[in-house]
Formats: sequence, C-alpha cells, structure tokens
Amino acid sequence: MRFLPTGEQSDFARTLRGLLDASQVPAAVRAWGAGDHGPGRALWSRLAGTGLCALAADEAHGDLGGLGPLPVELALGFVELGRAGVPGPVVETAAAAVLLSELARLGEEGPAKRFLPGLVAGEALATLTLPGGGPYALDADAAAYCFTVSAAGGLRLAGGGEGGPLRSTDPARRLSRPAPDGEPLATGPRVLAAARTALDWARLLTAAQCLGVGEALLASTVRYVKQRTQFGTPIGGFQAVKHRLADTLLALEFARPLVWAAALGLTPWEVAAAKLAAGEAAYAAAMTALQLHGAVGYTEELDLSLWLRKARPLRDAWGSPSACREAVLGELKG
Amino acid sequence: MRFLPTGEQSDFARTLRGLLDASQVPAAVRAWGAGDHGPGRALWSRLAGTGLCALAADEAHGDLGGLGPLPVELALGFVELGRAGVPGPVVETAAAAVLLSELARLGEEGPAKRFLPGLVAGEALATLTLPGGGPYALDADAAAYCFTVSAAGGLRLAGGGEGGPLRSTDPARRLSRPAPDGEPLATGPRVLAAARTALDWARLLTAAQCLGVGEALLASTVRYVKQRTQFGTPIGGFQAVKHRLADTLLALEFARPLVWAAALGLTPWEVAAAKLAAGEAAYAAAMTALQLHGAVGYTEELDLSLWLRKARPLRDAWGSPSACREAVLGELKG
Amino acid sequence: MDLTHAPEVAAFRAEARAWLAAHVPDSPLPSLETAEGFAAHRAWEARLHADRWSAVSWPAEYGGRGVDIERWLVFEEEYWAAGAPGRVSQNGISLLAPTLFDHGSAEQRARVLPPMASGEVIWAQAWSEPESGSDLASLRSRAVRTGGGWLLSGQKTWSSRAAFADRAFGIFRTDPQAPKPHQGLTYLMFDLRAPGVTVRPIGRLDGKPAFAELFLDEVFVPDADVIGEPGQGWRIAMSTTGNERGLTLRSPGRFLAAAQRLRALWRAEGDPADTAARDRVADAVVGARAYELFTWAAASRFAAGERIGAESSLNKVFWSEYDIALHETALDLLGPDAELAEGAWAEPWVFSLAGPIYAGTNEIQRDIIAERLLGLPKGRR
Amino acid sequence: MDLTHAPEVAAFRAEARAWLAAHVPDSPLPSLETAEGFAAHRAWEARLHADRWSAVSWPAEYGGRGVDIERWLVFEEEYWAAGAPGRVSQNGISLLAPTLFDHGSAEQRARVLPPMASGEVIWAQAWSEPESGSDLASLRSRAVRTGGGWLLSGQKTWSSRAAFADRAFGIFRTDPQAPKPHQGLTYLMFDLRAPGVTVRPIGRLDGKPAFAELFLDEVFVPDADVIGEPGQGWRIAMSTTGNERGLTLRSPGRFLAAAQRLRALWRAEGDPADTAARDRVADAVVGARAYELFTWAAASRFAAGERIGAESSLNKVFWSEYDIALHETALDLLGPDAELAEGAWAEPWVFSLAGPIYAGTNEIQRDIIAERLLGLPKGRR
Repeated sequence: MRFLPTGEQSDFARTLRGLLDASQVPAAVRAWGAGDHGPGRALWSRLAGTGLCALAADEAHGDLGGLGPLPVELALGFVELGRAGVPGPVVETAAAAVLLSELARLGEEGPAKRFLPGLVAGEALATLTLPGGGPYALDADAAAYCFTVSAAGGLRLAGGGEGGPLRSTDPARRLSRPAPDGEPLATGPRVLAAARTALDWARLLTAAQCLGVGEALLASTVRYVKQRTQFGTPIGGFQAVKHRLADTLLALEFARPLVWAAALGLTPWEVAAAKLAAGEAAYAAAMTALQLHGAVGYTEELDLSLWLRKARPLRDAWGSPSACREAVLGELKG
Repeated sequence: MRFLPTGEQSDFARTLRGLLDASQVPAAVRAWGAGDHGPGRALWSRLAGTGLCALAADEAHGDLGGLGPLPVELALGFVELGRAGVPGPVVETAAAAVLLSELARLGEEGPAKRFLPGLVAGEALATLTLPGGGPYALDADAAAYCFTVSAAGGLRLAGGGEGGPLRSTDPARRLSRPAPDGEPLATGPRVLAAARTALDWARLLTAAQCLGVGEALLASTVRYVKQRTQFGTPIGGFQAVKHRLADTLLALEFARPLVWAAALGLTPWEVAAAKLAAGEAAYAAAMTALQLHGAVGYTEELDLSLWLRKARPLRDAWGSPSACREAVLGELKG
Repeated sequence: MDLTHAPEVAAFRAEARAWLAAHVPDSPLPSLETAEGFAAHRAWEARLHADRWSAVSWPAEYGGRGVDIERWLVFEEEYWAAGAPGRVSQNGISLLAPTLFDHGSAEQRARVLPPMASGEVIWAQAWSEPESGSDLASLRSRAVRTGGGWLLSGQKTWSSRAAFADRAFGIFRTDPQAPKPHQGLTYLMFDLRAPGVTVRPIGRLDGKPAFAELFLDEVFVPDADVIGEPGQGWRIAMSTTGNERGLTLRSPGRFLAAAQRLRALWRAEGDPADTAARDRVADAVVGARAYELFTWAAASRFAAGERIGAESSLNKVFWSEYDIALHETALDLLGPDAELAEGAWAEPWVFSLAGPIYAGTNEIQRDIIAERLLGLPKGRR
Repeated sequence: MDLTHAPEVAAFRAEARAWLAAHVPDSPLPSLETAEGFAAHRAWEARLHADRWSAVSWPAEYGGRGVDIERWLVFEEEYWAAGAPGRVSQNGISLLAPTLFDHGSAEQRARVLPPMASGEVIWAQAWSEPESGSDLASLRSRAVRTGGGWLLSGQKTWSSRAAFADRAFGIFRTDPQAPKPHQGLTYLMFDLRAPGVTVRPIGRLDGKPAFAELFLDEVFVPDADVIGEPGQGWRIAMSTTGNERGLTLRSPGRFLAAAQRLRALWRAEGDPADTAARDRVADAVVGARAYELFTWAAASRFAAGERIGAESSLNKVFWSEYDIALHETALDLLGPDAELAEGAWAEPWVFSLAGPIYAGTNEIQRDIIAERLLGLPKGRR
C-alpha cells in the first residue's frame, strides 16, 4: 500500500509537463480551432515520443510498439494534457489503441497490426465511436482513422462523416456523425468486449483530462485574483472569493484520488465515479474562473477561454454525470 | 391588479403579530413539548378570538360561524403563526374546518354542524389524515378530534391511535397512526372531493407557516451576528456570513409571492410550488441559523432551537419537496 | 390582494398578442452579435416602432403608448411568449432613456428618443474601464473643456453592442481635482463614428463580438450632449445603474418563455421516468413563476408610489443564477447534442453565463443585500 | 502507486474482523449521550481494551498493538463495517493521547493512557469559553500558581461528554501579562469531580446532554498534571487541534459504513425509478470512496515522513458537509418516517449537523485553505 505516484510515475508526468510548458500549446489550440491542425499534430508527435501512446497498447505484441497497458501512467499523463489544454482527439487516439490492442489480445490481430504501430508512434491520430458512447466522433477531420463499433459488434473504418463536421461550443472540437458504412475490420463478441474496455479507458482518460483542466483553471484564477485590485485591494482578499476558490480546490483534490484508483483498478464503477467527480469539479472550476475573472474572462482573447470552453464538453464526453451515477450504482446493486 | 396585501389584510396580520408578541409563545412551545398542552390551547383560543379559524370555514353556513373561505387572510395569518412558532395541530385544525365546511357545501352537512362551531370558536383543536398526506396524525393526543379520510372516501372520527404517540425530532410535535376504525361520519365521492380541497389548504398553510419560520430564523440570526464578536469584530461583518444571510433572504423573498399567489388561486400546482419554495427556504434558513450561531445554536437552551427543529418536519409535512415537484409538472403536462 | 388584470389591460394584451402573431418573423433572426443579424434586428426595431410597440411605456410624443408598468409587463410577457427577436435597442431603451427622462432636457429627449425607438440609432453603453469593473468610482477617462463642448480621451471597455452600434453614453472625469473619486464626473453622449474614436470589437466566449473596447482621443462632444449638470455624472449614473439592476433589464416574460421552452424540450427529449431531470425542470417552472410574482409585487409597490431600491439586488442575483441553471438543465436534457454550437440552446447558454458578472457582480449584489436590506456591517470595499 | 495491502495487513484485518464478529453487540447500545448509554459504552471500551483493540496504534506498554497508520485505518474500516458502537473514549484517545505522546512525560503516559483505553477514565475536552469559539486565543479562564500546583478559575463551555465524563483537559491563562494573547497559556488536565468544579450539562438540539458548561472555582491541579512547559499551552493545543481536524477524528470507515447503510436503505425504501434519489445515493457512495482514497493518499504521505498540515482543513470541510448530505438523503428516502425521533437515522442526522461547527468552523477552515494552500491574502481575523 502506497497510494501515491511512484518516483518514476512522477518523473514521467514531470517530463510531459516540461515538454508541454515549452510547446506554446495555446497557440496550437487556437490554430486547431481555426482548422489548422499542423501545430497540434506536431505536438502530438512530440508527446508520442515520450512513449505516451504506447502506454495504452499491450506490450505482449512487442512488434507493435506497445509498452502497456499502463493506465496509471497514462492517466497521470492525461492530467498533464488537460492542464496544458492539448487539442485534438487525444483520448480517442488512446482509446483506439486500447481497442485494437485488446482485440489483438483476444485473438483478432489484423486491425492491430495494420493500425497500431502508426498510432503508438504518434504518426497518426484516430477517433472513434463506441456502443455506450455518444453518436459523434471528435475531430474526424483531423484524424487519420475514424473507427466505429456498432451495437451489434461490427468494427469498421468509417469513411467521411455524413455532412461536414459540426462546430462545438469549444471551437477546438469538431464533431461528426460517422457514416454507418465503411470498411469492415472485425466483428463479433470479441469486438464488443474490446469496445467495453476501450470505453472504460476513454472515460478514465477524460476524467484525468478534466482534472488537469480544472487545475489549470484554478491556478490561473488564483494568479489573477492576487493581482487584480478593486476598491484598493486585491480581490483575492475578499472572503467570498477565497471561499469559492477553496471549494474549487476541495472538489479537485477529492476527485484526484478517484482518478488514481480508477486507473489502478479499471473497474467500471470506479471509472464512472472518477469521471463524475472530475468532470463536475472541472466544470465548477470553469464557472468559478469565469466569475472571478469577470468580464475579461468572458472573452475569447484571454487564453483562459481555451480551458473554460473545454470544461463543459469534457464533463459530458464519454459519460455524462447522470450516466456515471447510474453506472456507480448499477454495478453495486445487490 | 394589486399584488400586495390590502390594508385590511395587513392590519389582520399585524393584529395577530401583536397578540403573539405578547403571548410568550416560546414558553408555550416548551410546555407543549413537555406534554403540557394548557398554554398552547389557551393561545389557540386567543388566536381563534381574532376570527382566524373562521376564515377556513364557508360563511354560507352562517350559523356555524364561518367567515370564509378567505385563504389569503388565513395564509397571511399562518405566516405569523410560523414566525411566532405557535405549537400544535394548527394547520390540521384549519384543514379539518375546510374539510367539514367543504363537505357541507357539497350537501353533507351533518359533520359540519356537529364539529365546526367548536373548531371555529377555538374551543377545540383537531387533527387529521388525508389521502395523499402522510400516515401520521399530528398531536392527536392534544386534539379533541382526529378525523381520518380513507383512500376509498370514508370519513371517520378516529379513536385512540395504535400505540402511544411517537416522538418527532421536534419535541413540540407528536405523531400517531390513527386506528383505521372509529365512528363513520360520511362516505363517498363528496368526501374525497372535500379531502382534496383540505389537502391543498393544509399544504398552503404549511407553506405559509414555513415562510414565517424562515423569517424568524433569519431575523434571530441577523440580530446574533451583529452582536457576536470574534477576532475583535462582529461576525456579521465577514463576507461569508453576509452572503449566506443574503441568500437566506433571497430564498424567502422569492417564496413569499408564491405563497400569496397560491392563496389567491388555490390551484394545486401553485400550492405545490409555494410549499416547495417555502419549505426549502425555511430549512435552508435553519441550516444557516445553526451554522452562524455556532455551538450555542446547537443547544436546546436557546429559543432559536424551537424554530430550528420545526423547519425540517414542516418542509416535509403535507408534501415533500419531491412530491411538490411532481405536482408542479403533473398538472402542467401537455 | 389581486392578480387579475382590469378589462382595459386584458384588451391591451389582446392587441399586443394579435400584432405580434401577425408580425413576429417565422424563423429566428440571425444572431444580433453579427453584422448581418444586427441589421436584421435593426429592421425589426423599425417594424416595432412603426406601430408604436418599440417603447410602449414612453409618452406618445416620442413614439410610445404611455402605458403604465402593469401594461409594460404584460407587453413583455406577450413579446417573449411570441418568440419575438431580442432587442438590439435595449441598451438605449432601458439604460439611457430613463436617464433622459429623469435628467435630460426636453431638447435632448426630442432629438434622441425617436431614432432610438426606431432602431435608426443604436446605443452602446460605455461604463467600464480596464481597471474599473466593479469599482466604477475609480474611472480615469476624462473630458476636458473646449470651446462649446468637451474633448473625451481615454479607454472604455465591455461596451455592449459597440461593435455595430452608432452612439454611446457614459461618464467621464471632468474635474480631476475633485476631493473624492465619485465627484467631478460628467454624463455624456458621443458618436461612435466621430473622429478620434477607435472601436475594437472583443469576441465573447463563443467568438461573437458582443462588446468592444473604445479608444478615445480628443473626441469632441458638444455641450448639447451633456446630460444634467457637469460634475453630477456619478449621481445620474447611479440612477441608471439602479435601472439596469432592477425591473427593466430582465422582464419576467423572458424567463416565463424560457421555462416554457424548457418544458417543451423536456417533453420532447426527456425521459419521463427521470425524476432527476423532472425536478430540475420543475424548479425552472417554479423559479419563473416566482420571478414573475416577485415582479408583480414590486410593480404594485412601484405603482403605489414606493421606490424600488436595494431590493433590485435580490432581483439581479435571482434572475442571473436562475438563467444559468435553466440553460444548464436544457444542455443536460440534450445529451451529446448539447455541445453543438448551432443548437438552439448553445448561444443562450453562453449569454446566460455573463449574468452574474455584468450590471454589478453578484458578489457586490450580495454585499448590498446584506448591508442595505439586512443592516449588516459594511465590509471593506 | 498501489492500493493493495501486504499479506500481514490482510491477516491483521482478518483478525480484527473475526474479533468484532464475535464481540460486537447484536443490538445497538443506548445513546452514549444518556447516563445508561454512557455506562454501556464504557463497558464496551473495557471489552475492547481487554483484547487490546481499544487503541491499536498505541505501543503495547499502554495497551495498544503499536500498529502503523495503514493498519489503524484498516481497523477502523472493520470496526465501523461491523456496526460496532460509537467510541465514548474518543476525546481522550484522539485529542489528549497524541498530545501526551508528543508533549507529555513518561510518568503521565503511564498513568493516564491505560485507564483511558479501558474506559475507566473518560475524558472531556475543555477548549471553548462563552466568548471564545473560533477565536481560541482570546481565552480568559486562568490558572494561578499555588503550592505544588495551580488553581483553575473561570468558565469553559461546549465540553463534549463532560456531562458524564471523569476528567478533562484544556488550556488556561497562566500569565495574564504576556504581550500577545497566544502567549502565557498552559495545558492542564483536571478532575471533573474535584472540589470547585460545577458541571452543568447542556442539551443538544435533540435534548441529549452531549456537552456541558464547566464552572471552575479555584480547582487545584497538581504540577504533575501540567502537560509540557507552563506558557506553552497554545503551541501544544494547536498540535492537538491539528489532530482533531485531521485524520484521527473521522476515519473513512465511518463514512464507508454509513454509505453502505444508505445504499441498503435505498434498496429497501427507494423507488428504483426515482433517479433523483438514485443520484444522491450515488453521490454518497462516490463521496465515501473519495474520502477513503484521499485518506489513503494522506496516510501514504504520512508514512513516507511528510507532515499533514493545512490539508486537514480540506478533510474537515469535506467530511462534515458530506455527512450532512448523506443523512439528509436518508431522511428524504424515509418519507414521513424521517421525523421519528427513534428512527435509526434521526440521532445520527442531528449529530451530523454539528460537523461544520466544531473543531474549527467551516468558515475558518475555508479561510485556512485559501490562505495556506492557495496563498491568497490574509483577511481580517
């Protein structure tokens, strides 16, 4: 029992944080939102260089580049991605790697051999839809591959989506409804089993990302209220401001160990609990950040907006609070 | 359109308030809780002297003493009863008067003739259970009559309850489950119709009582935080304290017009809305009062406790928040 | 106590309803935070004004109908229930016009009000400055005396509508030597197209230029465009701020209509067995009714000659937090479609998020409630 | 990162579970806030102590098992899961004992700890005074030097358990001339039955005498009952307060057991279609797990040699508000039975309501979080 990141795990997160701090992520997010995926792709490729994406893939298939599955390391990494605001289908790419890797583990190796090496190496981004997830694929226009798994267990490589991509309230997200056809890759109960695992990973990594988003929002807001003065005093000295930020920290600090435990155990109810807590904490952090920044927080000009706009879609992605609450009690019934 | 109490209505409320201010109600509440109903009964009789209980009874039966139905006046009166903390089955006595009066209006005059004059005159207290209400009769041990209406529409004068009365978390309330037998008084659809009306009145008057309870809690707490000093300053100067009290006032002030409108129209959804808002506002006021008084608020020694303990049972009596929310949308469907 | 309208009021309601049914566009206008939408909304104002529905409470001489507050609230109820467009002239009608009625000259009213009501001149407010948000008394933009008028210099920000509007109003420091920061301020109107004015639109969270920064460099304002006496700007502005926070900014009709739309969404998208969603929809319905009734009570007091003072802070906190909760409920009902930028609820949700910030942050409002309504000690501010 | 226990810990858990299964009373003891219940709980402490389960983390010489924090938390989990009685010796074990370990003499530990663990001597705390609740530095009760000891005079209040307890501990002003209010205070133990002590029980909201006022009139305390150096009381007390706010007051086992009971109630009473209730039960389950995991992380840091400082304020705010929400959910599930005083949830609900008040109000805790964990400016305090 030592419920803390190991030295190695902390080092890995620190490496990612250093890389991201040096990478001008906000500019990449704005470019991504404007339809220029270049800086975001380059960032992803540098991240993949740390082995990030390989953590999602089973090392049993050594020739495919997998180093995992190492969900704890991956989750700690996704906290950093959230904190830095990394754009793109990063959760989806990792979940696709899990899907392919898990399918290979269950004996269906073809799709993994074809797609996994590129994903693990960071050469390609992927997106996907899964049973139990929403109908939209994130950033299919930026992804090399869009996978779909039907409720009946058909895995396909989807072609272009129906209609153009739809804008999200977060300009750095674009949604499309994958066409139900496309190239069939595999089918059957193994696909469904792998999809269930991939869904749990997607939910876990979104939770981790939410935690990082919330941390970034809190940190920016704490900085701001210390320097912004009104009525001759820093607004961070007002008790209403202090208490609201205290509550923000509280929610994040109690979500964090849920994310860790979900990564350790990957049991569906714990993953749902982590997503619920981290998603709500991040959204509440966004509302606090907005209120305490005042009008300037309500503009797209401040980089703060990049995280503010992410918080609500991530709260709902791969499991809304209501769906997560249902999952928490569903498994614990009896 | 003049959505304010008339001069007469305000005068009536002021008269009641004056009477109650002069009546040492807290001592009557403590006696009531200790099983001595004398002071509470005397108080009720003085209140009835203002015509309070007659407001619930139809004046069409002039010989029975009714002055009503005047639900607005009665609701304004019950705000005062709540503010003063009047003990006993006061809502229930008024609802019983409504039940009997309404039954008489529908052609079934026997029970009204027998019981109504005593209730209107304040000589007797009554309690009751109704379809759609809870299974317990309040303070049956202190009431001269305990009426029951079965789901099938049987009105009875219940005998002693099954077992002794049960203690409530509010010592000034005692609950008992009326025996299903007892003397039959009337039966049929007219009873059910009258019971539905009585239920709405019970809910309305409980909402009004909640509003008064919340006002009393707020007023006591505002007084307290102005004089209690810690760290060399009145705690009412701390922004966290100020904002919490501002929220308490807000909730009460927005519940108030709902109570007024419910009294004016007596439509079930508006009565439910009023009960929901006033019940939640009063309970929140209690939690605020407790927290801001600190340890001294947590004792039974302060008179504050008389209102603190009332808030939660009243929030749930004659319609829990959940039941009220259902009623709000139930009626508005389609 | 009475919640029914007299027959004349009911007739007025019927007239308004009939006009709206005949004139409200079938499909929503484009967002008024775009150039195209701004023009469309301006045209709608002209349509309203042509039949004297643009500012019903104004005297007939300025294009109104001289109706009382009861009828004004009835009109607003009908207006929003009919799904009519947002009001691009709102800043002028609800902030500047009351100031002109109280403090302006007859000449100013005659000159300014009719084109305001017709949408020919759209007004932006110019209150805040970069270092003066909640703390309005610390304003630094100045107006310096010159022949026949004043020269404005400085910077204003969060000027709603200024990206596309024609004129603006605000307060400027005319006496930097005044002993207290509230003194020596003057209330002025100026042209956004005048020489020396630079308008820099600022994108809202959803990218739309809902407000702008104004850079002012010796912008000439004739004496005719000073409202009230020079040096009295703070007092005059505070009466406008009171308006902004009070009844006139958010009429109950908006929330009644929004709650109605939410109920329709719930019936269409909601699972009737989902009591968690049901409870939130019920709260929205109850909240809209509470706000409506609170407003009727306030209007009744107002009609009886009382002044509405710090109670308007209760109003502001209530509607702004109510509005967010209502829109969040809608988003939750929509599920994965909630995040679609083109969805019917996305822009109103973003709009709702500004509520607790503008027109006096809710933190300030709660201080006011505690200090002025409950008599608690003043804090540092 | 690891959440599994070593085999030795699992064996310890099994031993505790077996002992508890064999010894926990079949039906709940009477409320420990009554004379009868107090005696029954005291007897239970003796039973625990006889098999060295009363204070498992203490060294064996004082009746403990010298277990580390991991095993202590495991024991607590088993203890509450088994439905074992509340701990009447808790004030002594969690507040006084850590102080004695850090600041007491060997003689004091040998004399005080074993009868504390056995329930032979039950300790009450005597911190607050009528004018000193959150503001402990303003204490006025005094201890005056006399031959071989001190004479205590003054008034203490909110002394938990004092209605039936044997001894008490607290801080007293020994140097009224000290330049700052935090100085000149001394930490003492005294006998509640000594001459000069008057104990006036105070009824809690439910009427039970859960605490008392203490009137002290020249109560003699021998030097042997001074803890640490005279004048160091504030520093010593702050370390105890840290304990009170931190890990030792509310172990996760209590909330895991309570959430488990709530889930059982929901299955028994709840309508499975009622998602509003379901959501609140889910939140209780998630909250208990979050609190457990937060504690494991803190325990891991503690085991690694870190000190737990202001983080304990996060802990306090979380559990106290969690506890109320959990009990309110239970009451809502119970419907009309919720208000029955004899119901299984009524007394725990009343108990939960004190959480945000005692051991430092949550207002103070949030100030601490903001100032010490987030580095925000100190307010007036």
